Amino acid sequence: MLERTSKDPTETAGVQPARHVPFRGAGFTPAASRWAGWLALAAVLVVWQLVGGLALVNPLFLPTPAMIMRALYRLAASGALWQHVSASFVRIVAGWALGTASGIAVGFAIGLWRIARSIGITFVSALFPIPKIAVLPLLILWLGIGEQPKIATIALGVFFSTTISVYSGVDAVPRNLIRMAQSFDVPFPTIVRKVIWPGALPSILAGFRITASVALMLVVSAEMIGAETGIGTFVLQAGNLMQTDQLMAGILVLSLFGLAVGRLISLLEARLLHWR
Amino acid sequence: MLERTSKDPTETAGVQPARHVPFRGAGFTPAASRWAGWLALAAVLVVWQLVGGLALVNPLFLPTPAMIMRALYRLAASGALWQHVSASFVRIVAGWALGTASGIAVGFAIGLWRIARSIGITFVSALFPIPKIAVLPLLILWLGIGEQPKIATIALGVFFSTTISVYSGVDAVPRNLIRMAQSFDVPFPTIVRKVIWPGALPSILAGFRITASVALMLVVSAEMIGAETGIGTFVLQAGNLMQTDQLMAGILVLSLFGLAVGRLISLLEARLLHWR
Amino acid sequence: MDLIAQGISHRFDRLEVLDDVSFTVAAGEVVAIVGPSGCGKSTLLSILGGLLQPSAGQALLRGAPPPGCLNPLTFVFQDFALLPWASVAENVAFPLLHTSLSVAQRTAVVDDVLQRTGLSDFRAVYPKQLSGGMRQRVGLARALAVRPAMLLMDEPLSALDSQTRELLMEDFVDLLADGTLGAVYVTHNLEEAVRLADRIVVLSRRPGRIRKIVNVASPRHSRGDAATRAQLLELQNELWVLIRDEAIDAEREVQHA
Amino acid sequence: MDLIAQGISHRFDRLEVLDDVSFTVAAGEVVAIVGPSGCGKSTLLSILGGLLQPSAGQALLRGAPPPGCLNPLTFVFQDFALLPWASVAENVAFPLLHTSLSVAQRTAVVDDVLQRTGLSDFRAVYPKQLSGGMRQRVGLARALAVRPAMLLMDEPLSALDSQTRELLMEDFVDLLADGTLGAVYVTHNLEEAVRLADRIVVLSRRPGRIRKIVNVASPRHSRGDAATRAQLLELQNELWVLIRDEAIDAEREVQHA
Amino acid sequence: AARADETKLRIGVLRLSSSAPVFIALDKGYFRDAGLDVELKFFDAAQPIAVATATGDVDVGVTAFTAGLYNLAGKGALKIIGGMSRDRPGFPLIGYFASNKAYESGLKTPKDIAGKRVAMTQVGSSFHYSVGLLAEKYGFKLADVKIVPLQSMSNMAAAIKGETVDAALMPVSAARKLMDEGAIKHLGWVGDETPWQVSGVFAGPKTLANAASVSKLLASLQRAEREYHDVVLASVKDGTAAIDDRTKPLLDIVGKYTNLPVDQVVGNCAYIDPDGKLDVKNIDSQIKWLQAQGFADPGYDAAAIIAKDYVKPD
Ligand SMILES: Nc1ncnc2c1ncn2[C@@H]1O[C@H](COP(=O)(O)OP(=O)(O)OP(=O)(O)O)[C@@H](O)[C@H]1O
Ligand SMILES: Nc1ncnc2c1ncn2[C@@H]1O[C@H](COP(=O)(O)OP(=O)(O)OP(=O)(O)O)[C@@H](O)[C@H]1O
Ligand SMILES: [Mg+2]
Ligand SMILES: [Mg+2]
Repeated sequence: MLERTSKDPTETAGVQPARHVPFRGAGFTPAASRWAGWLALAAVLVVWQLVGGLALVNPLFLPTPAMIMRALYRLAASGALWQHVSASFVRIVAGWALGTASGIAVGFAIGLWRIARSIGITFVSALFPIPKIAVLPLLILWLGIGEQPKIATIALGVFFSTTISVYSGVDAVPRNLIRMAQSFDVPFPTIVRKVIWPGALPSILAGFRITASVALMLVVSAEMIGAETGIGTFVLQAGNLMQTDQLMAGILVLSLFGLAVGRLISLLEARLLHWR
Repeated sequence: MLERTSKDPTETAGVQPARHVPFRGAGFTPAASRWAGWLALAAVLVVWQLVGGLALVNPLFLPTPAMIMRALYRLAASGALWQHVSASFVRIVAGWALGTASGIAVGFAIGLWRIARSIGITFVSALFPIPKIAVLPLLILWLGIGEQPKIATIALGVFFSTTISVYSGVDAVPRNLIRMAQSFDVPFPTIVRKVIWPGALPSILAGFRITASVALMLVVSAEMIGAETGIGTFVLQAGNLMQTDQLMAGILVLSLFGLAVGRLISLLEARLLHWR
Repeated sequence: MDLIAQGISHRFDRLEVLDDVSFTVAAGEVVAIVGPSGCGKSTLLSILGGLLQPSAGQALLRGAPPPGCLNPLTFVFQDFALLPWASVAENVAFPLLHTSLSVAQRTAVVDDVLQRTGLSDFRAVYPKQLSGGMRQRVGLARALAVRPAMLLMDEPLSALDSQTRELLMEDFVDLLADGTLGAVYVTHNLEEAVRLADRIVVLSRRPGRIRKIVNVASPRHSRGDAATRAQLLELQNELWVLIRDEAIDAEREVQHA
Repeated sequence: MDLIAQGISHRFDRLEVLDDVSFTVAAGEVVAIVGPSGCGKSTLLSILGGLLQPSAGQALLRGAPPPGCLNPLTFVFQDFALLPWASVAENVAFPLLHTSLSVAQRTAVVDDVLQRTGLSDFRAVYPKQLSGGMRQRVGLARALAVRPAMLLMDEPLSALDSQTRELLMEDFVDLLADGTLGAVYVTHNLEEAVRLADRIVVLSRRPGRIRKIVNVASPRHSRGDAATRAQLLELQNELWVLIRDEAIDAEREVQHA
Repeated sequence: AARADETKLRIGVLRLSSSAPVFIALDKGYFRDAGLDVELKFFDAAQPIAVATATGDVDVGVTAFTAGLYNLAGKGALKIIGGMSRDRPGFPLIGYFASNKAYESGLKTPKDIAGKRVAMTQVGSSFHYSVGLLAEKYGFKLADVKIVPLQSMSNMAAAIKGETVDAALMPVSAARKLMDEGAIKHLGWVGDETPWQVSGVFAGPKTLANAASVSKLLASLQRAEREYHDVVLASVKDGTAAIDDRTKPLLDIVGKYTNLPVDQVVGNCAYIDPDGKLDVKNIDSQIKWLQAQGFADPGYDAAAIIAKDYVKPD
């Protein structure tokens, strides 16, 4: 019954005029090209420098990139940069770790138990929208003006975001995997460790991305509380003294810090979520 | 060939002792119960009031709920509350609208075109992590101390978040729907309007949820710049004056505002995304 | 070990899903359950496997499971339910982790079932790297690792393309051939039902009631013969005629939010 | 209007997917394309429909499309590709929006195809409320709304359960029966191929080459007869023997990230 | 090295010359002589010092009176134990400044401030009170002045330079550079217009409980105040202190702690009472004024927040 057809399409194609099938699948594949971004960045910097260099704009209003780099260099050479960055770094890490640990604990409780969910969600949704900067005076009253209120500010901001991303993550663990584990009589703690934890991890790591930027935002607010060093203090001080070149140098450091953390989280994702 | 079997299971079940299949599907369905949350909230308020009422804590450090409500009442009765809220509301709406409109435009550009993506993503990822509060002095320098820098602060914060959620949303539009539209020779603008826009809408609305809270956070920072009215001003002033009952009343207003906006977005989602 | 469905009814809130379903699956017997979409087949299987408590009636076991059995009633899922973050070997070892088996015993069991399911070369591979058919083989290996008395299979082939389905069905026939392993096999596919089952339970539309229980007369190993296949095709047709109208109704049902 | 594949080859970066594929689909003819997973069937169909540009060779059209045709080559997708935010009627009207049809004409066309596909009662319903079979009927209605000369169908039934598949296949047979509509029908399923096609193009494993082009001799309308069905079963078996080994290889392939 | 019997005290101060006696007492060892081991904690604004005193982060605070401070005191979180600097004729401390444009269009004297946009750090601050006094003095309504709170000196500097406000109240130390640049116009000094008690010494309940060390602290402060008054303030002419053999050592100390060169220190020597007296009547009127504006909580007066055992009323 199988028989090779002898019709050769190219042979018969000549009989009548044939035209191309029109192509209509173009576009909608916007992959980023690395160098275009860098090129644009470079172009902007050059124009900016030129505008400043030709004194078209008062350098107080817009210091040139060269001035900013010089300010940054002076800061680094004096050793102050390192001091500021490390002071802020300690605060960020401490606050972030505290907020993340408690957020993960509460997030898991909300994700796993009915009572915890009812209570937890009520409080989280009531307290989450409160701007942390508004709570600063209370934190100072409660915790004084040492490192605690600074760390608490960061921890508080991180806590709520983490809680939300953790319980969303737990909710997003496919129910069929949990049913599978139950069908093998796997005990509750093992299900939590071996199914729910890895299943919620993508969402938790995505949450880290957010909380890292929250921590960075809040370190500046936190260092409004009588800090003597810290990159936030430095920026606030430069702002107070209208040293716009130093201010921008500080902002640059913050931005680089943010980019570095983002990169770190990407690496973490690539390592921990290689199975995706 | 079809024949009904005559075996009756209940009949034969008596021959050998039968036992129940053990149930192992319990748990992992944490639906929230509404009243438990309210109950917990009420319990916390009562304990709080008692602690304060029994003078266990200096009311400076923790004003009781009754004191907070009294402060709020005075504020409302004097008409100042309405003034503050409406002033902030105008700023939030203006800043949010500006940031959202530009964020949607840029987000779509990044989502649709290769060059826009390369350039846009570079700048967004470099500028996004900068805490807006650090930029306040620059905004004052550039825009003065009127409404513009306040609105700009909010707009700036909203812009980056919106941009990111919009282009993520555009990226998440199923490619098969776009291919489908292309296969019917649907022109580019129609695809954008009829496929990409509604497809990105869930992500855009989810972004609104974030930007609403960003706007709320930033209105407090923004009103640090020479505002006379505004709920942020009120909170800052209460903090400065160490009037903790008023401070907490202000925080309560901010929290309620946040909850109201969250509710509004939920309604919007229910209306616009009923097809999900 | 026999599995008995005794007057099982179930409702989700207002929705009546199952109505007084009773039948027995003897040890080593393969019973297929067919019926239109949404008639409660999956619900029934969950109840039989102890994952859901019925509103009325009960699922019963009679007789002892075979020696060495770690999980008498073991599911094989339509969507495979593999842990995406675990390799093939880890997935197969997963149901053994909390048992009393030593590490060496566990490794031995895993090696054995991987070999039986032709997965030995894929130990370290992650699910996303595998085709659907291979994933379901991992699901099967995992089920076999606990030495079940009875497999509860919920449309195990319906997520696969037809060529893969054909290949896996051959595997299933081999697996169930010697009659030591019983199975409840839920399917939409009448061809699968007549190829694999000793008996076929036909359910009505929701709420699912037993419409008919059909014996498949020809012994399983002879079902490859041309004559038997023609016979089976006929049986398949009869079943199709039996459920076609209900299948059409089920398909045209509109879900209201 | 004929559709001609002329020496089509394609590669994605380093991956060779198609190698010198040539065949012609005459107006009104139904050609099935079968082959193991990943052999490039979908890629080939995308190239034929102008959604992808081949690395070499070309897709050609010969002759004029029938009068009133708005989109000569029209796709029907495996995953239906319905707009989830549009009702059934809106989905069907979608490809007409940018055409020169007036609103009244558009409504008339939509009404007509909804009726032909048995969807008149479902105009206002959203896709999520429909069963898979009904969704694919919407996909079909949408395709018919533009009066295509040729349907390009990429496994249109493989996302459906077998009972629904059976029901839709009957619809397809009716639809293609009168020979006015041509189709390229990509499938894994040999039963579908032999039931629907005039010719079956069998592709080899990746890079897909034509292994064989098989004519299905019996006319389509008689394929329900018992005798013809036995014959078709035989053809199906022959095809299975032809691709079985490659199907096994394709299934056991590991994707490297 | 600290002696075992020394009482440890942490004092919160600003790096401003108005705290000069504290710097002198520390640098010249007066605290040590009294058996106190004093550690200075520097702040960048007055308000946090009051808060830190209330929370116990410092034992004693020396800074300007603010509405926040009074509110903390009103709730019993701290008490005033002594006076410090005052605005007084002839001693420049806080000035009224106009933007160039506003000056051009007629803002030439402090009383012209009525109806103008005036920048300051915060509402309820000492600057705000100064404007209130001005309003009282010249009989215009405070409500006519448009108060623009800008949180920080820098914001104020930017605002007045950018002419988005008409006037600002700034400490001389912050305004000097702008004045020299010609970016702003000086209208007058608060001390010349409306003298008042600007800053003081205060302590939290825990410190107050230790009467001995509070007395020692105040005694050693007064020793420095007397010296500062008799040496430095006595030499002030036209708002500038003389630099000579007697004043130089003290000015050096002030310069060291305020991070200013001596030639700038001499230009902003705040007046300080030689006996550490507190103008209680003025404090009471400050509180009344703040309460009337709603910046201070109602229900307390000066008597309630002053530690009578220590304060010498003026
Ligand atoms: N957890 C649940 N809550 C409420 N309704 C449910 C739940 N699970 C299933 N249902 C409903 O119960 C009915 C039966 O579901 P079930 O999954 O048992 O059917 P099924 O026969 O397996 O269908 P299919 O052939 O589509 O797999 C369906 O209408 C379904 O919508
Ligand atoms: N856009 C793409 N970029 C890179 N590789 C692709 C792309 N699309 C498909 N491929 C690869 O090309 C090969 C052929 O894909 P194609 O989808 O055409 O196969 P298929 O025959 O349709 O397979 P199936 O039977 O699974 O549908 C596969 O190996 C696939 O991974
Ligand atoms: Mg089911
Ligand atoms: Mg394909």
